[in-house]
Amino acid sequence: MKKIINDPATVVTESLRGLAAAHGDLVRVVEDPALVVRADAPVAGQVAVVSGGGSGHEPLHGGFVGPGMLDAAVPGAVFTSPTPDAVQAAVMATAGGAGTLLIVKNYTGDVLNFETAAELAAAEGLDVRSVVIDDDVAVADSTFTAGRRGVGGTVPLEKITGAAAARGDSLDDVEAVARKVIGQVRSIGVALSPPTVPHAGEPSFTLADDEIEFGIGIHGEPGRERIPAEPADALVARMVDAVAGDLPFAEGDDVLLFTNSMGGTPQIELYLAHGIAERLLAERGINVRRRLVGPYITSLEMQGISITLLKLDDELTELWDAPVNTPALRWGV
Amino acid sequence: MKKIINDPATVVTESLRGLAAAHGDLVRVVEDPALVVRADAPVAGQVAVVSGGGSGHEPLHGGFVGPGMLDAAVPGAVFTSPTPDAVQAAVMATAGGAGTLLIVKNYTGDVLNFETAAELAAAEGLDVRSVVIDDDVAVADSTFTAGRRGVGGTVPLEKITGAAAARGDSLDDVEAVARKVIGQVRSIGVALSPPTVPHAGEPSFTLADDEIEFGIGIHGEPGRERIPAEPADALVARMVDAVAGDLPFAEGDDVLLFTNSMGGTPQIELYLAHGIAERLLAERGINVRRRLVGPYITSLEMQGISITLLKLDDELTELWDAPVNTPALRWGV
Amino acid sequence: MACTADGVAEAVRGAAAIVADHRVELIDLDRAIGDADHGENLNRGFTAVVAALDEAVPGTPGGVLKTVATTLISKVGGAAGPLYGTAFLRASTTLGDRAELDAEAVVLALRAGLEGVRARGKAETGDATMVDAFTPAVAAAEEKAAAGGDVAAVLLAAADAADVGAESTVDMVARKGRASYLGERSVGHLDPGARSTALLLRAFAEAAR
Amino acid sequence: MACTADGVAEAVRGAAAIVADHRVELIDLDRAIGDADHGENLNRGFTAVVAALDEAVPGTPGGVLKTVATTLISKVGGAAGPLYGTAFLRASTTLGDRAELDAEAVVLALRAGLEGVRARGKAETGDATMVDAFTPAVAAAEEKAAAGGDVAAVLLAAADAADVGAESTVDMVARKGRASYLGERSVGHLDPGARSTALLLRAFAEAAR
Ligand SMILES: Nc1ncnc2c1ncn2[C@@H]1O[C@H](COP(=O)(O)OP(=O)(O)O)[C@@H](O)[C@H]1O
Ligand SMILES: Nc1ncnc2c1ncn2[C@@H]1O[C@H](COP(=O)(O)OP(=O)(O)O)[C@@H](O)[C@H]1O
Ligand SMILES: [Mg+2]
Ligand SMILES: [Mg+2]
Ligand SMILES: [Mg+2]
Ligand SMILES: [Mg+2]
Repeated sequence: MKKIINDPATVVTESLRGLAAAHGDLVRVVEDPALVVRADAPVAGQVAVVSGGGSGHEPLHGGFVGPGMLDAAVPGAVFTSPTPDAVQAAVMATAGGAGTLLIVKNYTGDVLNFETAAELAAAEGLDVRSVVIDDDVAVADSTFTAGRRGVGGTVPLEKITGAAAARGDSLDDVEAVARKVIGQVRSIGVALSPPTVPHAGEPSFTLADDEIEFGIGIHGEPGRERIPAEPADALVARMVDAVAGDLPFAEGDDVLLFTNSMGGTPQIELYLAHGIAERLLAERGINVRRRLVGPYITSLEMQGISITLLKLDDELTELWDAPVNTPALRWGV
Repeated sequence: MKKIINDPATVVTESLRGLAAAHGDLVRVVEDPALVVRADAPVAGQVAVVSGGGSGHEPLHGGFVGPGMLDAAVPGAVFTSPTPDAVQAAVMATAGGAGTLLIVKNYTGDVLNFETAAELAAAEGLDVRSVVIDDDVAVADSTFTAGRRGVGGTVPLEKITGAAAARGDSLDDVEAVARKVIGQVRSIGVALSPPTVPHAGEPSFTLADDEIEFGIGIHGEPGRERIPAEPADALVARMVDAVAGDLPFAEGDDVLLFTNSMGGTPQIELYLAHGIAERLLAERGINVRRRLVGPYITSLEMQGISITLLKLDDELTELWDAPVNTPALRWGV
Repeated sequence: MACTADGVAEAVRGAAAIVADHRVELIDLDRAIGDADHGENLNRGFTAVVAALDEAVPGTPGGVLKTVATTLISKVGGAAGPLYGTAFLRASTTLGDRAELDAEAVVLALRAGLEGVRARGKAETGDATMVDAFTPAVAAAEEKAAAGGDVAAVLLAAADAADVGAESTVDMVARKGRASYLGERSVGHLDPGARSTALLLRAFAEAAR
Repeated sequence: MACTADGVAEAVRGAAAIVADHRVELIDLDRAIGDADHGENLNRGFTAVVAALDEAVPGTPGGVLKTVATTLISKVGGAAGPLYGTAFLRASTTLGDRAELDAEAVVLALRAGLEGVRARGKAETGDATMVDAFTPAVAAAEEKAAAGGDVAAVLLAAADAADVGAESTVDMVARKGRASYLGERSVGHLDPGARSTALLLRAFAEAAR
């Protein structure tokens, strides 16, 4: 393993220091427990939107803290859900009197830790709700699994939910918007190479030179299926089929298309894949109205991409377009 | 080699299609010769700023086309300078009557091809000037080399030069600002892993698990020196020493610190390195007034980082802060 | 060793040592079907537990287990943090302020811990989780206690059964936790949490010898 | 083969074939000390040259070389595009509208091409570039022509000398082009441009046999 780190045990803290140094105008970093909080938190009278999860997915979530998106992010150890006390500290630091919405990705660890945190915060008299995002079509949504994972859909979810809070929606309304997004967002990921977790020191899986993990998650857990490497046209078609066929997205639908790099994918390949996805969706009569392309929810240095589709209506489009000012997403400001 | 491509010969074109689809509001893409042009080009009465070079360094340069930065970018084949006719076409497409400044990175191929293009454009009666950026302290600036390479400094150069053009500066003044930036920007890069050029199909170099290429360029050309892997504190100190010692940057100087990912570096490591660089510069009494952190000038999937320092004065700071609206850099709009 | 607060604290230190020794193994098991952090997470947690016990050892076995619980909950994260945290918390609550534990108390604590894990994680036996090690362990402990076994015998029975139970996860299709995403591909792998449960019980059995 | 427009066009097709055959070799040479594109760039360029000649073969050898020059300039890019482009352009200009080339004309064209490369690239012999293959090739061609050699003999002498010249770059420290960034580390490597120059001259010599 070769990494630009000093010690696996201090990677998260040291990286947060860099984030604080680079974006001190937008965020404040607390080291213990590790938190990234809006510089101007708490925002009085506004619903606080808080998310978090294991580190290693940057810019998710810390890079999305700032006006118009998250009030706080709670980074756990690499690929490890944060603990309840850290989540609770984030809730306390951002409570503006209008309640808090926790955005939780559907992993056993995240759900359990955030659940406990919500209980702790409720015990302090705070109004805390949670939504769980589970947009990964690679996983069967059945009692034979822990349920679908929360993956790429988390990014538009956090953006749109944050925008709803910023426009002054009540906690009920913010929660309703979040649930609407969760109901109509779907994703699929592929990996060409594995990530290497710093404390593990070895790649999380091995792939032959002609193999791809289809239906990969964001934690280096193996994908659902190992397929032979194939040209981009075929691979992206397989991905679009999986995502579009799931909700399903139908002819005439307006969508946000989010083509995401898993971290190590050259941008030239990412845009190439995005172009193919645009073409395939056009062929299906699905209207791509908004798009996001870049490394926004990553798995360390893993090479690969994910494709997320969110069905848009006027409200979601307006909330997507609303100003956002965070380290990783910025427009309208 | 595993890549999300169809055919090495069409990678650049197909990727440009994705760029056009994703950012049609900002840029227009021409396929033959390959060009990325501001959607609203030419901008009458404004100096046009045009850059270009081999592909594989995305978002450089096509991701920097838009109001406040480049009027056009000319992408060559992967790691190969574009040809004069393509550059000339970009000049023609963006000429707004106030002249054109070509931003050229100092590589033999780029210099020769842009030189010829400038001659061709001059023959058409256009006022075309060139500046050559050569900020890489890893290369000795002597007659024993092709001169220092243009690397990370290209990004602030394009931003600041574009801002000067946007505020209505004359060609003389835009060129003067560009030369000022070139005079006071310095960079150094390191690689932990090689890139793989699509048409070559194999990694550009091999590194043992305990080796780092110090003084790497952005084309997979080997670095100046191969050093043993070392902790981030030591590596970043080595980089900061090399850069800060070169101009030199002195106590009390105000600087822009640009910590760049070479493409495949996990963002958690990038911010970690950035934090160390901030600390080391503070220890030297150098004031980091502005910062940029991210993958902005890359070398395909190469893992590694570069550090760029630009000495700031009031003018450069103001131009850096000025609004910019491009696929990859956006603020103030 | 007497099952006083100090004895339990010693057993917990032993567990921390065994977790440290098996950190890499647990990471490797988790890498195969999960996210390669189980050994790291538990080791971080038990390192903190030892630090907490170095500060002060609570006066009762239940108090010690409560320190373990709260420390694991605030230091481990992931799935294992809340699950093991809940197990130790329920065990601690069950024990109340008893000053010393007999075989019956140990069995009560184990049962409470298992019920805590099941309540939190909603896993059944056969889902290829720590429950598959923990469930037969508690059954064996209860049987041994009913047959008059002492604390050492009870814990030894639990550890032995947990080993067998953990091994049984190899042939299972995982239905809970991260391994469940793999479907059939999870077969052939030892569940890391089942393995760590067996290791912890072995540490307690060793301490009680 | 006569050195008419058609003959030169045939020779150029031969050069394109040899470039295609050695594409990977030239990429590999460039990977070692540069950016792994030299073979790709030249192959792209010569493929386009053949396509242009398939459209129409100009009426004179100079016209053919001009097509080669402009096509390479607009298709190759990198350092080699302008350098080889200039070489063919200068050679073309020197030849004017001669209908057929004799040994003296070939020598003039080679000399003009070399001077074009030197003017553009400012490299001296010893800098480890194509100049180190091209310079001895022109000298050998001139010598052979002075001694009364015909076109075939002149080109053969040039090709043989270019081979030796290219080999000589192995021991040099590069001072121009991308390899110069390596300093001493460039020693021990054959310069890709010197190698391609030798290959092109060999193709022309073969065509003239
Ligand atoms: N719902 C559950 N019930 C019981 N145990 C579970 C459940 N989900 C996961 N586990 C256990 O947790 C272990 C994984 O722990 P760990 O790797 O620390 O957490 P994470 O999966 O969050 O990375 C699994 O091996 C399994 O034994
Ligand atoms: N200044 C120069 N003068 C002559 N030849 C040069 C010069 N610079 C580079 N070359 C030649 O060009 C070759 C590299 O060509 P190529 O790989 O196509 O371009 P690039 O270096 O732009 O990738 C080198 O091997 C060398 O022979
Ligand atoms: Mg985990
Ligand atoms: Mg090149
Ligand atoms: Mg795990
Ligand atoms: Mg080259």
